[in-house]
Amino acid sequence: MVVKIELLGGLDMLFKKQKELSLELAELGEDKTLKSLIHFMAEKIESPTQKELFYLDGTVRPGIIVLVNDQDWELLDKEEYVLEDKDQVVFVSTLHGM
Amino acid sequence: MVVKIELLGGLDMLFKKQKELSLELAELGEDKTLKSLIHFMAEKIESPTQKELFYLDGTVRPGIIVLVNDQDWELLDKEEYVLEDKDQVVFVSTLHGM
Amino acid sequence: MENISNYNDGQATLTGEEYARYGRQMIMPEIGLPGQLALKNSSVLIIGVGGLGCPAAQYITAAGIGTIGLLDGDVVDKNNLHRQVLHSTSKEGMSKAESAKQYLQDLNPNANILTYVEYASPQNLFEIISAYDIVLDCTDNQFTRYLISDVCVWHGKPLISASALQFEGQLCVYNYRNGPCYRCMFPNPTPVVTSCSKSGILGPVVGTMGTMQALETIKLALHMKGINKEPFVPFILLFHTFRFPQWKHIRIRSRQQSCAACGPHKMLTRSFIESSPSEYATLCDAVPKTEKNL
Amino acid sequence: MENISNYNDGQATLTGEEYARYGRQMIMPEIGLPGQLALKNSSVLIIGVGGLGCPAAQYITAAGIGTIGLLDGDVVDKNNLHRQVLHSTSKEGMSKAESAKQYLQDLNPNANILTYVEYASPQNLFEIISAYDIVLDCTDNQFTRYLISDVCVWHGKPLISASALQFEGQLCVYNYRNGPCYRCMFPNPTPVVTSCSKSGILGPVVGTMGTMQALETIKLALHMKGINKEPFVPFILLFHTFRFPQWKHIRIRSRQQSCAACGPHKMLTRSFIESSPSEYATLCDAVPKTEKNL
Ligand SMILES: [Zn+2]
Ligand SMILES: [Zn+2]
Repeated sequence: MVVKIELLGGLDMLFKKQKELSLELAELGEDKTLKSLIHFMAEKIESPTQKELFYLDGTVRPGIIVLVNDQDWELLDKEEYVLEDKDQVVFVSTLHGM
Repeated sequence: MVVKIELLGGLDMLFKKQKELSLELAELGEDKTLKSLIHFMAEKIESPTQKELFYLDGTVRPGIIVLVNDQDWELLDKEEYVLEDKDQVVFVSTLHGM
Repeated sequence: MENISNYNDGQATLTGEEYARYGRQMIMPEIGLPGQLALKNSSVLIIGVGGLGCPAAQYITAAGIGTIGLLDGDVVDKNNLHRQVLHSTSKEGMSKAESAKQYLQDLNPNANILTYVEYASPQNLFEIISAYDIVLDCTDNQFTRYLISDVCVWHGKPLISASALQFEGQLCVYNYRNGPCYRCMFPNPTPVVTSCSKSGILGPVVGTMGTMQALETIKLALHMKGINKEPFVPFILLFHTFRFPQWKHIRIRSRQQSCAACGPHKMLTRSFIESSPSEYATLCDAVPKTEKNL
Repeated sequence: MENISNYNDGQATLTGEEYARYGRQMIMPEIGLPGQLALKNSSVLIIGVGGLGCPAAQYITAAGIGTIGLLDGDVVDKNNLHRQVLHSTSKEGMSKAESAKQYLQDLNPNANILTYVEYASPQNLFEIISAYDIVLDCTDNQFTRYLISDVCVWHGKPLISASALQFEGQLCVYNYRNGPCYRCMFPNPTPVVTSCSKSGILGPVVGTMGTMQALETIKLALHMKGINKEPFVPFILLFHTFRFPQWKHIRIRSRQQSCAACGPHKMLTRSFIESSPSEYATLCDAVPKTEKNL
């Protein structure tokens, strides 16, 4: 039961430049929802100021969209979506330009 | 047991402008190889001159490459690859330009 | 600011020169004469004539879009030419909108090209956008992106938005049919990210995104005039130079009931946007210090 | 034909003007000063200055590639300007290579630009290609595609090849490291397809493919000079305007033992290609009647 996670829009900077991660679903504990995954990811970020760039008020910060298997999570159950084996999750931050 | 087939590089013109087809694997009979699929596809083309643009000497004509699940069939077993449920097969003709 | 002519009032024919010039695209049954006339009778506003706006303007003009507006208050700077490839070293200091018009008018003398040498603002944008069929967001900052989207929603105009940073690009069609507006996707402004501000950009990355904006513009012009009848499916394109696969094509949410701009309880009215600058700015992050276009 | 200068003999510094001009791409750690010097010390030959070659040349020149060769025997024709956006109406009848050089030299005066006002042939291509690090195939016919690939194999030069037709595009890097050559992918010429010959092309489709060629050129120049150390994985990019997803990024075969051009039993020697025109032509389909570049 493995989930693949990809970071786009500069979010890899918050995760030690890791662009892709593999996660054993068991690591999330009982709760296998996206909400739980987001919390798990946030815990990986040590610096509180950096954490705020990913995690705010119990979910991803504004400007980040979450994709599951090439679909916007709004088309699924958002935070309540329950992850399945081989799901591909992408966190992408909106780019404004330079 | 369904296989999705996509036609690129103008090959849809040979299949009544169908760009995508779904195929029940059972339709191929006993032999579920790519070779069998190519033969099955060729049989759909009525005009012999059109058929030659897809099928020559028992396989796809030169200039067509075959992709299975976003991989060149040369990385698999080419004609001998045995199709599985939910495989995505793309036939693509090389473009030279206009 | 110029007044838009009535060029796009529904011309039913092409000249002989136009038949020859557009022959290689008209020969395709998906375009044909009806498609070419649809392009000729369409008007497109390009906001920002920088790294995205340069290729977008080139291909839109070349394809025969009848009326093209170029809005940019900035001037040509050779330190931006690594990505703003329609300008040139000898035009240093010239208005980018005027520099682009010079180039584009020689690329296609048939195009009716209007320039607006100013930055997009709550005061000028409602009037300018009202005259166009399609708007392209080729800018580079969050405030302007919210503003353009909100004004497009107010006028019911579709918006083709792209952005690029470092080795990445994004493209989305907003506010068309059942599709979302920018605030449906991003209801709240992003907190200021200080860590990776001096980020840089590679020219062909922003060039690819701008060229793809031109492609989506042609598709949209054909769709709006009924030439292409396929249902519109909201999507976002994501690009990264160094990833495999380089491109992701993602189905996204449709219009959101909860949206402050386009939902049934829309609160972002024209009068609010035009006359409450500081309140409106808090809904779009901070007012940008320099509104330099990408 | 001009002689290539020794511009790309390994310059170790940038001028102040170059630091400013390329600052927005040098700021990225993946490029930096070593990357910019790698670009400056690279030479790129663009074969065909049409729909693919125009944007490829724009972005390659703008990015600071030191030496750029433009090979095209054709002249500017306004009926091609819907996709050949670097030329212009007033340059009708001028050599496309010269028209492009005029434009590019003003875009970036630092570039060393050489023109070859001729078509690629078995007689001229060995000498021309020998002087360059990277070759771009921006042509439009099967014979020339095989010829360019075969000569690149002979000289050991990587080839970035793109093509576009109607609403579709393809891009592939050939003959680099473990990757295939064009004949590894397509061992035999395609029988002549008469059914869809008058096919047309949409400008931004070929524009996107040409811009992506420029991007792959920059990636390859960085990789060849050791700036990017990731392993090279052979791929082909496929694009279709109206499909979902629009892009496919496909892993392809590596160099083939059975290949007549690059395999261990290679039979396509320089002397055979140069001196057996009719025998060689049968290995590349028919000799093209008009060698007009896309
Ligand atoms: Zn909305
Ligand atoms: Zn080979």
